[in-house]
Amino acid sequence: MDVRVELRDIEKSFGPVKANAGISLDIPSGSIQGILGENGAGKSTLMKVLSGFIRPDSGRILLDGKAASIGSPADAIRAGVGMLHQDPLDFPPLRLVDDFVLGRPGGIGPERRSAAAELARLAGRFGFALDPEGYVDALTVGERQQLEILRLLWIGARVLILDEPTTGISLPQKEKLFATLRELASEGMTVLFVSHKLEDVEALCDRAAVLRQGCLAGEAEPPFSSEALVSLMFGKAVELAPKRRLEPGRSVLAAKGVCLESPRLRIQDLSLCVRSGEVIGLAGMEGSGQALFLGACAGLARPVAGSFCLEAEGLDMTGRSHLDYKRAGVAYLPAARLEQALVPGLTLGEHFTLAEGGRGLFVDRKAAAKLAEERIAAYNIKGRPESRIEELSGGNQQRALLALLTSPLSLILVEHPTRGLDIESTIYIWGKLKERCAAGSSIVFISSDLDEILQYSDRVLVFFAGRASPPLDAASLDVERLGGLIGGKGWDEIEGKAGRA
Amino acid sequence: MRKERLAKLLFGIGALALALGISTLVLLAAKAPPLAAYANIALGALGSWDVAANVLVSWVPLVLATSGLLVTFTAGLWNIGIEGQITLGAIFATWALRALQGAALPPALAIGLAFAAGMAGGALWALLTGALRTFGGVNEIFGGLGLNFVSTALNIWLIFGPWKRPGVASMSGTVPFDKSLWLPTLAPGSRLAPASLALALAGIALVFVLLRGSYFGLRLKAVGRNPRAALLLGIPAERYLLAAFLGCGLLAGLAGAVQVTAVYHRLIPSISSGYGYLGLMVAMLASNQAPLAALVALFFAALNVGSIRLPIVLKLDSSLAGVLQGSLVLFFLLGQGARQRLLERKRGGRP
Amino acid sequence: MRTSRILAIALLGLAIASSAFGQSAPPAAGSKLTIGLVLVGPYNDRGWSQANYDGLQYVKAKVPGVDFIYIDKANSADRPGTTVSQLAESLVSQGAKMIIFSSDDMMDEANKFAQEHPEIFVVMTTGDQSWKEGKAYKNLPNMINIMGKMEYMKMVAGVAAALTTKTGKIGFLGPLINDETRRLAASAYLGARYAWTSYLKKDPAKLEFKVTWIGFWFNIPGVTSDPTQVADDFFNSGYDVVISGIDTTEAVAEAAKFTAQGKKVWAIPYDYAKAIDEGKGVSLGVPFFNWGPAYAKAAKDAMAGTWKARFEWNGPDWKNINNPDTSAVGFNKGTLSKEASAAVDRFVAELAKGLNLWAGPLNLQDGSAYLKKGEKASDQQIWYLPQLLQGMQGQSVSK
Amino acid sequence: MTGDVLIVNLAGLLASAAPLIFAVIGETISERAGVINLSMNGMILLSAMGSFSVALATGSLAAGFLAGAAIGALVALVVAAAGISLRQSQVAVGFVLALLCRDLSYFLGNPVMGQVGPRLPPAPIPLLAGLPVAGPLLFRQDLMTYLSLLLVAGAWLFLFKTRPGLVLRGIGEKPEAAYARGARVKALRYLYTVLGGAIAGLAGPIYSLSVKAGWKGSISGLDGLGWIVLSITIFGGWKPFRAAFGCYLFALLQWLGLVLQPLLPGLPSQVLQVAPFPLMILTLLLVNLGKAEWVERSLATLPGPARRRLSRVLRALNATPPAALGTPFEED
Repeated sequence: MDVRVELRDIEKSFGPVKANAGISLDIPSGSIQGILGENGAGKSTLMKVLSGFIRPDSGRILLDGKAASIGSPADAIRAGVGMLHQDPLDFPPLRLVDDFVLGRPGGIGPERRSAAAELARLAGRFGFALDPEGYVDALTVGERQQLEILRLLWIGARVLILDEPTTGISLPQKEKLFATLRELASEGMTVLFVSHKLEDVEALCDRAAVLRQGCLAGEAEPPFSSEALVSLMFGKAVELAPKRRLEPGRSVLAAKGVCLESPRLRIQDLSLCVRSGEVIGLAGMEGSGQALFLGACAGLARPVAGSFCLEAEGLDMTGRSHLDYKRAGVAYLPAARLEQALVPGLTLGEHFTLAEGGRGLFVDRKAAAKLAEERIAAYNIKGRPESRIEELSGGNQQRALLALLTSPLSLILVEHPTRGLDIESTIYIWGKLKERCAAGSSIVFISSDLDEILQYSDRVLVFFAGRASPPLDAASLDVERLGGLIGGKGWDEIEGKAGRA
Repeated sequence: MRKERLAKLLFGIGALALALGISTLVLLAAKAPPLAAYANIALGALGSWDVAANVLVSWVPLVLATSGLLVTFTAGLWNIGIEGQITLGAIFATWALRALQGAALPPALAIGLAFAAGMAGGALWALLTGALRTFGGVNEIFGGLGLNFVSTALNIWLIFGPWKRPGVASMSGTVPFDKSLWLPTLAPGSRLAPASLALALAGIALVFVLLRGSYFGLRLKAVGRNPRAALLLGIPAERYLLAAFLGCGLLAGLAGAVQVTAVYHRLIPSISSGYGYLGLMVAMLASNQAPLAALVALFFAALNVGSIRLPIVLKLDSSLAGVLQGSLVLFFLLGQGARQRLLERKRGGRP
Repeated sequence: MRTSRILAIALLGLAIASSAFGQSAPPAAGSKLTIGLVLVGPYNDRGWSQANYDGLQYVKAKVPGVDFIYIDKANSADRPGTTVSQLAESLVSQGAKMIIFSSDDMMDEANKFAQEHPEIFVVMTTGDQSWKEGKAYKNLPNMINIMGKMEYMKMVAGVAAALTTKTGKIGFLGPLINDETRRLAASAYLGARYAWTSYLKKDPAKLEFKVTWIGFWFNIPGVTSDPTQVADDFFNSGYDVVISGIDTTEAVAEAAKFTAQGKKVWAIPYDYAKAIDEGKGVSLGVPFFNWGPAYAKAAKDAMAGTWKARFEWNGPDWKNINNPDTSAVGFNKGTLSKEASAAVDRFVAELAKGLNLWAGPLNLQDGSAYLKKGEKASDQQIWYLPQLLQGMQGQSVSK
Repeated sequence: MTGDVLIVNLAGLLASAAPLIFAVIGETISERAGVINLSMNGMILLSAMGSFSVALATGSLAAGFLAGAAIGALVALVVAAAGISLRQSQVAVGFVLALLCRDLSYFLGNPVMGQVGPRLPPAPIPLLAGLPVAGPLLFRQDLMTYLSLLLVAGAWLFLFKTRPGLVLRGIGEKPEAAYARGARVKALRYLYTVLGGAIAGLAGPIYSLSVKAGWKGSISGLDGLGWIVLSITIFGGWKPFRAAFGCYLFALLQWLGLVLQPLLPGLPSQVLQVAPFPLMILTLLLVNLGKAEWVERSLATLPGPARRRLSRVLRALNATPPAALGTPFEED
């Protein structure tokens, strides 16, 4: 089972961008290799090269000292390299056993029965509770990861790549995952663990490699020094902006006894009062109900029961459409920027024109151009009014999204404000959001990054399987406690407290 | 930018050359003289003032249908149901003229009302497709296709049933309207009604201006490219989709009304004449650009009218015109794809 | 101001000129004549259109100096945006001096064309606008109507069907419902009933004659009924002879299919003399049009200057109904039993001697009197038959 | 109508639906792989004409049927190349081909207009044909009708009971996942589009060499069938048996139209002919209602148990199209 992985001078460019600029890395068999780096450092490209998704411009991959020609995922599978993608690449409408079988070479018949037995056996071995005849779309992200790991083992993976596997899974699931990985490594499996979370790498890995701007910035072995890793990742230690306290103002949004339903989830009796100028973070593993609730606050989902009122309960918005909410000063920024929030094919300038609206039949081109120039300058967007939105980088798209917000706004709802952004953009985006707060807007945001939640929120709502905690003072929380709540630990205490209050 | 436009033009010419190549092969396969065939099509379309006027007669409803389709294409809709919308426009216009025939209205007013009725009919049918799409989740391609069949049946039923001629229900359609209700032409023998020409020009111009410089056009574009983002940008996407259907239906209905008042002067079984489907091809070939669409429509109309000479002079089937049109659009699409792939390769792949 | 006055004068002059021309037929064409033929379907459809096309081939062969050109598929589905009069003008621009509009659905366009082109000889096949006694009469001096008395041959078809059927059930595959199709279906019924009662001496009540309309001259999927299904339904339901009244030959094809399965069924196609080739062994025969002689006569009139607006409803040449030079309609016998063949001959002979089946007492389908006892139907009564006849099943009027 | 007559008529429906079944199953396979082939209407005409010409020239039915499949495959190949390799809109290319192939068939078919060609003979199955009810219904058909029945079962088995079928569904559902598991998505999409095209292409010869033997150009009565095929594919929810049900329902309604003609003289004859289309729209409406936002909104106002029951019904009806239908996929 033991495979030593050697990467030699891997180079890959996308147009003018060098994603991998000659990376060499040796990974001994039976070890867990952490791959660290901020977004855009080249981690994903390197892993996609190893797993056959991307053909490198030059460079070689050696498995056990022998040159491996990996030109496609099929080659990678044959060579024993399996990759667990951040969004599990599985088939939601299929049954588990069918998903399990799909892609495993064999005869005409899928041999479902033996596959189901094998799935049950493997699941039992690692203590996973997976029903072979259930449907994939009924699983949590963590369970889908488990299924995928079992599948990769079954088809004979000897090198396992995991891309940001701890995003969106519960703490117990994470612990289970780590235990599984350690067990696999002890059996000789070579594990590549890609993450930007220091604590995960520190907790799990036997060694860590840090990428920066397409190059290998350095390697480290336990005991890891966080400061050293951070400086390798970013080149310098990052100063976070000091946290500033705001005096709570009047009520902006009052949710009372809200019940929400989706095919997979029910939220019961949630109440929240958002006050002017405050920032509320919604924490929880992905799919726990926070996104559903955030959508409902914008009129994008309709509550089954309960009410939403804006402006100190003066304006009952229950059941109104998003456009009504928008008119009342509520803005919603989804996580999938290009898919949900921006219009590919339209220019930056046209976006501003659209967002600003306008009277009359025809667009005043001069005014529109002026507006665009102003906003581009104000938000430091790298792009021109006539640049198409999809040509901008992710960070600039997010800036553009903020620049598109109209004024004044009473409430800004943001999904994952900084997901996929580098640290500089992150700080910039939060700076702009805080400016909005200072101007009187309130912010409710979702993040799977606990640090971001703790750093920027005044109060925090934790979601767990559709259950929502009462608002918690961010100052009373730390990473451990919050992580515990997200994973379903410590709920008795907070609910008891809320009951007393 | 300029270079890009030049490349586009070159690819367009290439598509035309390939289409001519295919049709030439088809002609050779049928043992027909290609050059003579093309010459006859050209003569048939441009050989005299009369045939040129006939080309314009055919151009009017085609360009009206196409301009409607530009609106729905902008909204990202495949309004294949436009055939039915034209038919309903014709039916409504006929209904209005039948109702007004006896009344002592000035003919201009009666015709005007017929146009209005036709537009209403087309809009009604389009809104039906639109409602199915926006409120029922029925893809407009399939809703539209179904409604096309329904409209054809409705049309034939009216012609052979309630609106049949006294005694003789006939394929030749309903009783022709009184001559006073025909859209006036330039001269007695001519088929070209200046008013219909004006309507067509107004239609395409309106669509051009609307899509190019108006808030409506910009919002429609946003809805077409990303309805979810449009909603978050404050655009009521559903309402805009319906508006696009409405706009297309109005223009398609007008095309149907023109067929009734200016071309056939009665309701006939295949009143839509396939202009809807042809319009879809024109809109594709014109890449949604209104002025270009008007030109392409003119070319297509010329092919249709010019090909009349094929059976007369060469004893050839005139479906050659359709082969030429179809292969032109096909090669245009293939060429466009090839060009994009080439550009990508030049840029060195996508990140 | 000036231009409008000139225009007005010009229009006036044109009006006077056209009305002056309007009083008489066009001048003689002389020794050369190009005829333009406007066909509704494909020229080689082995049906209605080809019968017309072949008619002009006949004229070209028989009348010196005549040539012809054609345009087929003259309908707005096949030729988007064109009108029939426009197509006719294209023929004129290629030298045609005489235009034949060969389908009922061209009536309005033919009228328009005849009015606008008084210098052109116009033939409108199937039309009745030059019939002084007709309902649609229009005074068009350059227009001749030509039609064949297919009624007789449909009667013959009825006789062949009645003598052949073992079940006493005859199906009629009808296109759409109008005067022409009604009278042809009724004629087939009259022939069948006559043979049934007079030759076979059977009870007329035991003869079933059912008309099923498909809704058009040919199949349009999703809009009309499927003639294949109609024929199948007839054969499956015990109708063993199907008389076709549509432009295509599904009835024959289906009869062949059922025969191959060992069933004894037959069909009778329509329009085109060679249509029986499509169903060897299952076609009892085909009632067909022979347009040649009538078209030749019109051509000669046009050349000699003897053109006179008229309505021709030409019968068969009773001496030989299949004479290509004299008979307007004919019946090509197909696979007939000896008795049936003899009955057909006998029937034709009786018709030649003056047998008239369009004679009272005859009731319409709803029971109202059509012809009193002893009354003989006038041409108008036959041409404009308002309903099917009593004893026939099927829709009389389209709803 | 006696039982016997009913049975033979139903047997006739099986035969008249056979070409539709080939076309619908072919389209279903193609769409399951993620490629929508909108060219059906013209393709069926072209393959009907082409196969008739070939059968006429060679005197061989087999050659005719092969030609039909080849034409279907070729047209599908153009759709595949444009959609998969050149990343053009599959709908656009398919639509253009629908018109182009129709005109091409009219132009090239002129020499064989109205000619009498070979016709597929009935092939009663010995012994079985003598069975009561089942005999006349099922076992006195022709070869292609038998094959149409086998095709439905075969397609179902392949799609849902085999390993390649699983992969086929995978590439239409989530091509990136299938690719990650080693499937050559592009190649397989080409394969299944062309295969689906070849199967659908057989609809042409089944018409021109069997059900509607012969070729009559624009009056062949085939123009429009392709659009009907596409409608039935949707109606069938990408499931072979449901698709076959759609084909039979269509044939049945057509037949009812003429059976009921004398019984319901007040009913316009067109009503039942076009009945399948409103029905198709209604089905689409029903299967999509569960997804529509306004339904969700109004459902939300209902009391709990009723709401849950209703939404369960809507979800059961829901036939979700392959998630990646009509979208191109890039392997790198």
